Amino acid sequence: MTHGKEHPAYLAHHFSEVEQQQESAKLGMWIFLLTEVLLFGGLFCFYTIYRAWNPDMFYNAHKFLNVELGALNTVVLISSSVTMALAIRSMQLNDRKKTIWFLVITLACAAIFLVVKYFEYSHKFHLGQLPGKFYTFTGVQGNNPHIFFSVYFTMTGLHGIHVLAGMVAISWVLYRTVKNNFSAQYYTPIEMTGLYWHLVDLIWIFLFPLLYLIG
Amino acid sequence: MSENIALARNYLNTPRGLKSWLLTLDHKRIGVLYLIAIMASFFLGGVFALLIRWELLNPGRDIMGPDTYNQVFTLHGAIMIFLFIIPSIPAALGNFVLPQMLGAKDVAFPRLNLASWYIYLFGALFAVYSMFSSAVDTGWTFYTPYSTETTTSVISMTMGAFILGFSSIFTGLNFIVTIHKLRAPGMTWRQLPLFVWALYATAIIQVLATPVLGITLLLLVLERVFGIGIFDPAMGGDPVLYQHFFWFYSHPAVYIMILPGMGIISELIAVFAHRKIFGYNAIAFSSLAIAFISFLVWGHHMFVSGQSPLAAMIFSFLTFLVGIPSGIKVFNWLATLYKGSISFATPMLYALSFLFLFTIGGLTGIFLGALATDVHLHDTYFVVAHFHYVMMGGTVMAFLGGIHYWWPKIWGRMYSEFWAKIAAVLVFIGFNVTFFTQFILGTKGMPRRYYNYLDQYQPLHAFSSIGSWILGLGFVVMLVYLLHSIYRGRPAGSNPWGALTLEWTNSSPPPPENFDEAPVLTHGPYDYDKVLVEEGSPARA
Amino acid sequence: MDSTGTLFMPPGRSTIAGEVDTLFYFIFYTSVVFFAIVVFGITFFSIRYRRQRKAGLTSGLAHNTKLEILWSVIPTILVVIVFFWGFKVFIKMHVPPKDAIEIKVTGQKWFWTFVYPNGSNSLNELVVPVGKPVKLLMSSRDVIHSFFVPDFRIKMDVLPNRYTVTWFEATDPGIYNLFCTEYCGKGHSEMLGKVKVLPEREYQAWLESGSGGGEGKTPEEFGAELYVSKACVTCHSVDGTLLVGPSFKGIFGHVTQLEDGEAMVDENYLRESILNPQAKIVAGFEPVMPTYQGVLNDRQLDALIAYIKSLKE
Amino acid sequence: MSEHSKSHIHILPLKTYLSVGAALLVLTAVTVGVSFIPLGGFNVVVALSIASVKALLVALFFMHLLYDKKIFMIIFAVAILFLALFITFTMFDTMRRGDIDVMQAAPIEKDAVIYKERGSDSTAVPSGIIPDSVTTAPEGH
Ligand code: HEA
Ligand code: HEA
Ligand code: HEC
Ligand code: CUA
Ligand SMILES: [Cu+2]
Repeated sequence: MTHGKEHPAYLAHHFSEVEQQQESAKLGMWIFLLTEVLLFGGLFCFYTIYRAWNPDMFYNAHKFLNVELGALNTVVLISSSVTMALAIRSMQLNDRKKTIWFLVITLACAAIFLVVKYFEYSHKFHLGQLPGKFYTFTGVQGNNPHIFFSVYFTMTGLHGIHVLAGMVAISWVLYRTVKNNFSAQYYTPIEMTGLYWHLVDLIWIFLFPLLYLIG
Repeated sequence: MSENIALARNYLNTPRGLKSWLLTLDHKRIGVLYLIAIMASFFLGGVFALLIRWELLNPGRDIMGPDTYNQVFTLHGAIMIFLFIIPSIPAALGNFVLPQMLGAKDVAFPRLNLASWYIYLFGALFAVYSMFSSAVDTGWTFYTPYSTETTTSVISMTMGAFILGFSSIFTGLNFIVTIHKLRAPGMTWRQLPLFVWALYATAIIQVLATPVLGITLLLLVLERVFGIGIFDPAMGGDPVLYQHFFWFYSHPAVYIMILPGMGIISELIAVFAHRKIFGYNAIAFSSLAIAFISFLVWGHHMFVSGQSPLAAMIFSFLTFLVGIPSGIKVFNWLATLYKGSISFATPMLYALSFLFLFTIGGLTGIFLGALATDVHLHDTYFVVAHFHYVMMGGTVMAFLGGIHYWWPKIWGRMYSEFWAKIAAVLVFIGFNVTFFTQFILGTKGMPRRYYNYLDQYQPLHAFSSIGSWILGLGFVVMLVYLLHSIYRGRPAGSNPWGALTLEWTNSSPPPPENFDEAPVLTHGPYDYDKVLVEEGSPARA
Repeated sequence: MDSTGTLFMPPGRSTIAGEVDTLFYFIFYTSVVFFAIVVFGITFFSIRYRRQRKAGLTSGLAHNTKLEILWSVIPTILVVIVFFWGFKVFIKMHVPPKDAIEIKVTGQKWFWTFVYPNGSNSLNELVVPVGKPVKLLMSSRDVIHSFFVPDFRIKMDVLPNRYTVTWFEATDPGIYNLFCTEYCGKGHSEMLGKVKVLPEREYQAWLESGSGGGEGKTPEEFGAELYVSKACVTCHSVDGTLLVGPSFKGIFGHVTQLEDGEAMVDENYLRESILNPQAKIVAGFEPVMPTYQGVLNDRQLDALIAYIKSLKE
Repeated sequence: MSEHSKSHIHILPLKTYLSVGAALLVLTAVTVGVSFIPLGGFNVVVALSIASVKALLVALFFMHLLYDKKIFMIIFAVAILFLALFITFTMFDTMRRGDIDVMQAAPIEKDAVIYKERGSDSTAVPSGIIPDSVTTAPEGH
């Protein structure tokens, strides 16, 4: 307003330029991602310390995770990251149709991820490989194997909640893309959702080897 | 609102109506909403404090049984920490002045700002709920395994604290982005008022440390519900690990409490000594240094917890390093008084009280940071006295100073200087009577969180309780004249203190959008050496 | 150290106390100096540079490199000294001498149990010889407690499912307070004990008596003693007040309300309540009373029962 | 905010995204493969190194860290740094508790209560004043 330039509808009153608004959003998003890293940080610390205390138990217990399903989920999530990135790229090129398609694929991948997780979880529930005091499985050698499953469920559980939240965010930007809210000039919400989604992927990239491969 | 103030269009009267307040996106209104919520929390926490002191007047039962006492000190601690002191300066005063100091129209994310207030209320609701269901009795630290086995409402209180954490994170995030992106054209980092620097350092701690509190409390809840076995020894867990997790947040949190206070003190001393601040760079930089080091000292709360001697050594060493930037600040403030023109208006009285009390509080931190002496002093009243000196004597004094300093800006009216001075003196005296005795109690071995105590401690406890009444009286006086001034105070004018930061270029109360045009900087925030001291100085007002 | 202690510290009665106090007072006087500088600065400047009636300009001085280095470096040197000093004494507190007497300490809600090398035990009263190092091997049965003897300047948390260690060497015979300093619930402030420091010979005699005692006393008197020394007092009053457990006042010969049913309080009931407390739970109380099986011998049991019997309304 | 042209839009070629995606998939295959080769302690090192490379690829390309303002990279680095400090400093304690006395290093009962109850079918024995643990010495690490 101060500049007397025309100001588009998406420019909030307290910013003077679109540029400033976009960069603020991005900065805010990155700081938010930082808090997410530290939120998961507590769980990584949990993992590291108990693994260092009971390496053998962790090793024995991790064999009960299904590497194939874990790997499948890794592939699914990585693919969804690619399509997410491409969705943004298409928007930058003003190709709204493609953006919509890529977002839909991303959403589908997220859903596949959760379905696979569902099967993994229900199999474990069935065997009594439950966290904490509900643990009734007897096949793991070593002290306190229930702790491994506590780690497994808290880490993948919190991650799963993030996937779910990501799906909500993606659906929302998808809806807004369909409603033609975005253009090559303004697509900040998609970009933010993308950043979030890549972080969710990034965390999984660590969870997969830590839990499934090396216990 | 009456007379001339009502005529001017300002953020208080435009637009009107309760709904416009509850849905406001204006940082000033959100600041005021926070202020109300925070003052309410402080008085609630204060009432619990008075109950504690009443019960401790004599050994044995005075007014409540041990269960109730344990709940009362837990609620006192939890309310004071999570509901009052952490949000106090940043969310209330910071919200109100930060954008104005930067010459901005608002914070970067106004909606997030309002959301954080509602999240605060929501968290407070949980905390209050846990007060009325079987109140928590774990102490504000929620140590396991006690917190996993007590039958009281630990879950609702920890969920409350968890939610309040998000409110704090969002405030911090908002401030960082605002400071980075919304400074007035031409305002460099070196021209930021020191309060802004302090808020910046605080915000960094808020976003880095609070998530860990979040996950800790979540794990605690999971421990209670599922027995996941991370913290509960019966389930194969390690209670000392809980302490690491808790203090990784809660030590940095003490600097979330003090840094904004230090920022206010920098403003007050410069304004009321009417003098260019001494060592601007040193003060700004030491805030960042404190913020960084504060992450690496948490283990000093655990010197006798059974942690390894190696860890104790490292934590003790780093603890001392925090003392140095704090000392640098204190000495720079002192030096700012040199060759100034010192006015003793109420805010300055609080600033000087801060210097006096924080120095005591900080220096007693050194006794606690030293390994051998902490073994004796840990979990005694010495610690209680230490942290009240830094929190009440430090942060709360700064907060009160800030309230009195910005009060005319917030409401457009002056409070009674006479009554304000009386209250300030009562608070100062009452505070020292209450808490200095506790240093002696502590060194003599009186443990904290004790409902009952040996007769030998009685005289000092009684003395301390008497102090708390003086303190309470001071606050009642303060409450009365402050509320009175909102309606009856004389109009304040835009810049009653002759201060140079940007918020004072606005009218009082400021217009809804702060600035029509982005302000043009004509001088730095502390160029008092270029401005004549005004004659009708506020000291005599 | 004189016997009343100094303004801040209680009298020191262990070999380490003197060292802790010296460090304490080193920090104390250093702090006093810094505090004095700050207060003097505030006062002097406030008077000297108070706002005058006439308008003027204030100083623009904003730097003084020499001063700034001074007030950064001096505190740094001081804290480094304090750190090393504190660490040295801390390590000394943590490494027990090889020849120390080892006593096992158990904390539980809300009393202490001590087991001596010869297998005898005591509750809430730690008996040690003077001038001999004593190592405490500690653990807890429930939540965290903390073992604190102010006169010895030692404190150590007592953790469930883990051992912690501390040690001391008492320098004077006498009786000293023992506190629990880690918050542990309702009885936290009642979790008090005593450390009884005896001359070597008396200590040996005490050990040999199997911590039994009670010679030459009536059963009621002996029972009253045990009521305190075996920690019944933490949970049971004799004046009708309800603590963690029911009061003993006038229970004998009456019918007590149980969680399921009721029972006549007679000798057998009392014996069962003490040896197998979980068998019958009094209505309105939690089943938290520990069993005294193996802790009380028959004579002591009889004495306690006699004592409870004597507590008429 | 001054450099209008640069930060405005930086569109990466399609090829970049696809090749980074392919690299990620290949690395996933590699890390799964390697995990079946017993390398002892090295398995951890290899798995974490590969994961770090993958994470870096995601951050640099998908999240545009390579092309965006430096500040975002700094924020990301700070997050990792503080996470590392948190874990390291906690381990200064948890790994070194036996320094003075090995008895302090390990828990007394290695197994949680849930296993004990399962072991014997008798109902919980009332706990006595003197725990069994006092008489049975623990085995240090
Ligand atoms: C606002 C909050 C606040 C602040 C700022 C501080 C500041 C400091 N605190 Fe405090 N502290 C608490 C709040 C705070 N603390 C709380 C709430 C607890 C208890 C929690 C609980 O258990 O419930 C606690 C407990 C606590 C402990 C644990 C005690 C125990 O339980 O055994 C320790 C131990 O090291 C400690 C140390 C310090 C130190 C070294 C500083 C330093 O930052 C102080 C630095 C300042 C100065 C040193 C003074 C100024 C300097 C000079 C004048 C220069 C000269 C200086 C030197 C020569 C060094 N604090
Ligand atoms: C910001 C933090 C803060 C503040 C400001 C205070 C303020 C006070 N505190 Fe608090 N305190 C803590 C944080 C704080 N405290 C914490 C964290 C603990 C540890 C808890 C734990 O162990 O878990 C603690 C513990 C604690 C104890 C130790 C309890 C124990 O260990 O057994 C004591 C004892 O004296 C005490 C006293 C006081 C007193 C007298 C005040 C006074 O300064 C209060 C002054 C305020 C008032 C007097 C209010 C005025 C109101 C009125 C007069 C009523 C008017 C009412 C209406 C109009 C509705 N506090
Ligand atoms: C940790 C607390 C605690 C200690 C220590 C303790 N008790 Fe108890 N006691 C209880 C509680 C709680 C009850 C009520 C629940 C129950 O019946 O088990 C109880 C019940 C009893 C009863 C039954 C009372 C009645 O009214 O029927 C007797 C008798 C008794 N205790 C004797 C003793 C004696 C003797 C000692 C010491 C040698 C002792 N207790 C130590 C907690 C304790
Ligand atoms: Cu045991 Cu406090
Ligand atoms: Cu601390």
